[in-house]
Amino acid sequence: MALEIKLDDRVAKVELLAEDGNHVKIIVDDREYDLDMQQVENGVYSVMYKGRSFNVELIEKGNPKKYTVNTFYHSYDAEIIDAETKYLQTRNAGNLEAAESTISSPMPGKVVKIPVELGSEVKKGDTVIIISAMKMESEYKAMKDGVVKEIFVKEDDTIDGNQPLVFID
Amino acid sequence: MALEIKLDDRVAKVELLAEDGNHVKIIVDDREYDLDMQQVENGVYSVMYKGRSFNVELIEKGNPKKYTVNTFYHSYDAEIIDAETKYLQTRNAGNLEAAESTISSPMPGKVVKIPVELGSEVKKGDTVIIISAMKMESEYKAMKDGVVKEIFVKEDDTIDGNQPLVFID
Amino acid sequence: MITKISKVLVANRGEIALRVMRSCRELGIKSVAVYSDVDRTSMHVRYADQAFHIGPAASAESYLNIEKIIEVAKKSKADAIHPGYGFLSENAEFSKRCQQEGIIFIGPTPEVISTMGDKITARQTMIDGGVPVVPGTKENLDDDETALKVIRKIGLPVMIKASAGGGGKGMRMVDKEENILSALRAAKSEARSAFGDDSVYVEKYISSPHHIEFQILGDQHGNVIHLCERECSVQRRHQKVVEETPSPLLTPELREKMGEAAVAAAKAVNYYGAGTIEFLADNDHNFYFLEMNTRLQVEHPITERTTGYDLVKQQILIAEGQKLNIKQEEVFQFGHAIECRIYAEDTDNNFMPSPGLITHITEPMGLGVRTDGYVYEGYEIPIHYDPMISKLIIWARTREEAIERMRRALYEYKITGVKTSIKFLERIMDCRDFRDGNYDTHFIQNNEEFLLANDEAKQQFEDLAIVTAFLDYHHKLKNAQVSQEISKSSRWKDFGRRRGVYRASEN
Amino acid sequence: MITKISKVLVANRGEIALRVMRSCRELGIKSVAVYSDVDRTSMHVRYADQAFHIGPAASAESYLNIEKIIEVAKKSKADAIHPGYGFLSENAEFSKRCQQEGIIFIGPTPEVISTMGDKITARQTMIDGGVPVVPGTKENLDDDETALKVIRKIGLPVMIKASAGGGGKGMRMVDKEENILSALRAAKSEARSAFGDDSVYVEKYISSPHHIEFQILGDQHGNVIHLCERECSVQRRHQKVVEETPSPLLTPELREKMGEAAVAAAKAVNYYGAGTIEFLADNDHNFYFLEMNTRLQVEHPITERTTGYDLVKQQILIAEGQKLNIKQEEVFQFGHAIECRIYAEDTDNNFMPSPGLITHITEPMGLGVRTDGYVYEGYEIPIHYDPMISKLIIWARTREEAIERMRRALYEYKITGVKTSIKFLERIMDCRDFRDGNYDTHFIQNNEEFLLANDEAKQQFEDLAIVTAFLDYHHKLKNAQVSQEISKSSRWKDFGRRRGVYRASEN
Repeated sequence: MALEIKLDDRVAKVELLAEDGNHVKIIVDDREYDLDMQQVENGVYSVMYKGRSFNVELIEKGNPKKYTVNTFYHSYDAEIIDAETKYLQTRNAGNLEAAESTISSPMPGKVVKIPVELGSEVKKGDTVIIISAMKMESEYKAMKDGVVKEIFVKEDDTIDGNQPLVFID
Repeated sequence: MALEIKLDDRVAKVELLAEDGNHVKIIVDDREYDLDMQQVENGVYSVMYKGRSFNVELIEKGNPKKYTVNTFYHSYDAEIIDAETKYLQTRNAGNLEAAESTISSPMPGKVVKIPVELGSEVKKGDTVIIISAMKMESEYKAMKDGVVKEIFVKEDDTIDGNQPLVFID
Repeated sequence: MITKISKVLVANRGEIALRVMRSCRELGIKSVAVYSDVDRTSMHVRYADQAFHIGPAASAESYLNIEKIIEVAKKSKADAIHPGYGFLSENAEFSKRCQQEGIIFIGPTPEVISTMGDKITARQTMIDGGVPVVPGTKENLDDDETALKVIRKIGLPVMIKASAGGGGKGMRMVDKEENILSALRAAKSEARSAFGDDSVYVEKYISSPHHIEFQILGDQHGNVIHLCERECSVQRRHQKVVEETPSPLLTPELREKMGEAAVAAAKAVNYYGAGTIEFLADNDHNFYFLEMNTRLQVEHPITERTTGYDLVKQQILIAEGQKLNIKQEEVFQFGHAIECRIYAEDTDNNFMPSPGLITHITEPMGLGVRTDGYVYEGYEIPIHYDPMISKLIIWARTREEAIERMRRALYEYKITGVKTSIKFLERIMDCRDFRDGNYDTHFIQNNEEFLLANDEAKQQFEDLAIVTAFLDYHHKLKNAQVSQEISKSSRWKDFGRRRGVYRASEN
Repeated sequence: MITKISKVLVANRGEIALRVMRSCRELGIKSVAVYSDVDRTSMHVRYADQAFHIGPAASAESYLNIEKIIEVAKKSKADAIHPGYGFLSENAEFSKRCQQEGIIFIGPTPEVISTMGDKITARQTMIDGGVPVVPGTKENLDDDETALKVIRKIGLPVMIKASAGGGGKGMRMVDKEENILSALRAAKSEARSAFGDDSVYVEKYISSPHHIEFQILGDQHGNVIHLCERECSVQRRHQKVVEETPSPLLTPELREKMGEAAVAAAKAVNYYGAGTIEFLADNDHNFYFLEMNTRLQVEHPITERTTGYDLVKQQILIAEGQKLNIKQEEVFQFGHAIECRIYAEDTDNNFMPSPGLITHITEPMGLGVRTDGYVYEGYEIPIHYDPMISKLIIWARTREEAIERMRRALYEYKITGVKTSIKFLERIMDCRDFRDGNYDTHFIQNNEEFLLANDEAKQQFEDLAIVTAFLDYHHKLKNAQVSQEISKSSRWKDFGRRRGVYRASEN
């Protein structure tokens, strides 16, 4: 099996050469590894490489192809890129700008205040929504000049992380 | 839903009257309970009854209908008795004696020694197999007089708990 | 008169609720938990002997709902209430209501809470009691002219502070003459919106301040002792992050002087219960009363660890009316203790809170390690309350060894599912100024670059991360196929195999 | 000469391997794990910096395989080996091989291990060193006539013991003249089959014996100190179950006398490293040398907790050739510590071992609680090794408080999936004789009825157990239906939902 994996900004080609129980022979870009990999707890792998012992934790991010990967001191975002992903990427290529238009919060929380309304004109940097979580309030600002075209939530709503809140165009 | 549950030596009739989220109204034999029951961890339930807080742990015993149930200080064996179980019980009714004929160990371990062989005559109390686990050896003895009709394992084998080891008839 | 307590309602949640219940259990006292809508599965509810629902997630309607809590206390026949820290712990009205209902409030009288809760009154009380305070006004600064005059007299730099303040709100530092009036206005406006009260006062600004506090215990018979200090200068936005005892700044002489002042401060208000006198100290060993906290502090475990006294048990004994069973001359500190507060926050992303589902925990173990936490695997940290997940308390014979042990324990501590401050705390333990014991409240600010630096070793582990993600995905694909096969078989068989399949997928 | 150690191979598994690695990490020393076939997923392998496979499950072919371990030490460039306890820790040949290979053995010399490993030689050495020993023979009892003569001279009751013995094997108590010869034969035969050596000797039998041991530390420069005692009389079949310090039996005078004897014992063999002198003491405060363990003991943490010294670090410093950094007069015990050993065993069923899959753990937390364990959720305890899962170490200012805290911690400690001795340990904490500190090595035997009694409250919770089992089954049925629906949808969707389904089944 061969796949591409996107790790933060890097895209690596990965090919599994052989798998025998825990023993895995694998190529990442042009480096070959002989590893002993074992899932020891839910989402926790013990990896042995040339006698060194590593622990790696995986957290699925709402999608079987997206992970947060934690090695002992570091945290990475990983995404599996297969045919399906590539297709979706092509289809979404034009949507890069969409990200800039949609305000969202990386953390779950509660909507404290929405100081704009549908049709409001906003300038880049204007606060469009205030979210509170764990006794801390965060203001989210417009990333470009535009008009508020959609507000997906209302004050006092409980929101998930990364859900669209306000759309500006 | 109504079922019978065997708890150690007791057989109780259980009927679920209502279930609304965590809130459960249930009858055990002739006592009715209003409970707030929530599975909080894998196999661990938090139960609230008249303001009292209980924790109950369930361990499935290789079969979805058999549990070990641990309340804070006590441990019980529970078995769900439904139509299927009853049918099997009827069919196995004649097999009570079989249990006496089959030697097994409740713990997993390793076969150290089998001091009998096929066709050996044994007396009740004779040691027929020695199992070792965690540096401790246990001797298993014949539960009746008879002849060794079958030996399912050999020395140095690793065994599971409750698997048949020696059959005497 | 001694009233034996046999059941305590703990009007709190999280780690402190558990911590209080543990001491109750050791004393053979039953505990009653209260919980909001989102806390049914919270650990304090599972740990308590009894538990009662008290309202919606919002604190104002549950953990701050005095009527509801009193009602539960009466229903459950609790004879005492422990307020923990935060929530109602410094609420004079709550203390008063308990008194009226004949329920023992494990804490000081309403009068003392009021006196110490208002900074200006507290300050005046301390001056009257002969406790050194930061030079400054004792009264509200009402008009610009007085303000200018007073501030010129004290001399710049100064700090303008809200009387009803706390948590850094309504505070402004002024070091230039021309900024005095604008800072005054800003402080008043912030104070008004935060506390509904725009009274402010002014204090001399201490330039290299150490935040050092003394733990005191007083009984209802006029006896007061202190259990030495806690150094709390590692702060971020006025929130403590790391605490230790003994303080690297203190000498035995200074400890004795400050300890005496702390006892005097408590005696000035006839204090009983456990309390904390916070001081500002400078590098020249001047120290000034800052405020008194009339409750247990988050960081109380480092005092417990070095002196050996269980502070919650002491609170309970005092509340029962017992005489203090500790004499000042018996108190000594054995070794060194450090506490790190573990927050659910993204330290790489402006310390944004990170609530969510805990998927996995490995707690550190071994010699000199104590954890006080409340989350467990499968628990979802709610968005409504404090982001503190747990406290890691380390003890060793020496400060140096304690730091090494803390590094080791932080290394072992794994919490998966939410972002935590563990990595940031490890950087603090590695920071030269901290290791040298050479720090004040500007420590984090001064070392920000080091503490938040991106680790160059990160790249080294990229391939490891890639390979693991790949393999996990690969196994998921394989199991999905297996899973399809299985679903064709009967429901009964499904049962038996399900467990096997789950397990297989973990190998 | 001082040789700095930078990498330690830990020739052990389980909790002690982890415990050693923790101290290495605090000292900035790298650790190397070794593991057998069944220990790939064991915690010590995950915790170490490096890990190497050394053979099959059977100890003789892995953890006792000297050649293989030396080979790994050389391959990994470890400059020292820590043997833990058990396995090769008291193997003189192993210590010698290390010496020959230029690897530091963290423990005493091969000569000392040999001397102390043979009970008759050890006994003679102690007599020569002026350390009191139990009256008895010093030599092997070869013929019946001598045996009868000797035993008559000592006076019944006596204990016949294997010279190469340990763990209670090859031991026989004789209290009647007519049983002497049969007991002698039985002891010899057992000794031969257990140790390949049928030498036995005889000792006066102490009727209410307390097993009290002293921790000693000696450096390579002739300095020896002791770190006070551990009371280990709570034993089952000569296996320690609960240990505490200080011993309820000891007075300061007796402690001083026994401590001096312990130091003399170590000096008699020019001992260096950490070691333990085991004594038998009776109610009249007579005490006798029993044996010396030339390694770390399982129960060493209670000494660490009360004296504050990290014994593994001390072992490493001594092995490096450093001078002891502790003076006898600085040593004192702060408070009281108790250790409970948690075994995977079925205490209701003749203490049968209970290996298996750990499905869930809740570790106790809070003030004065230390756990040293190695199992984790999802770990399968192998059948091949010791049944000890972990050690729970409790500290408090007083013995009484320590017992209450231990009860609380045992209550909190939940290990699901295998049977454990936790309930039995709780009964010990409730037992009058233990609470009174009034016990000797016959404690468990004398209190068997109380300790193994069936709790009459069990019936009370029957309905609770029934209801929970019912509801769990009910939800499984519901989920099985849901699961069938889902399996109809595409593999890709399956992925996304899988997690959701798992979670739903937990609610």
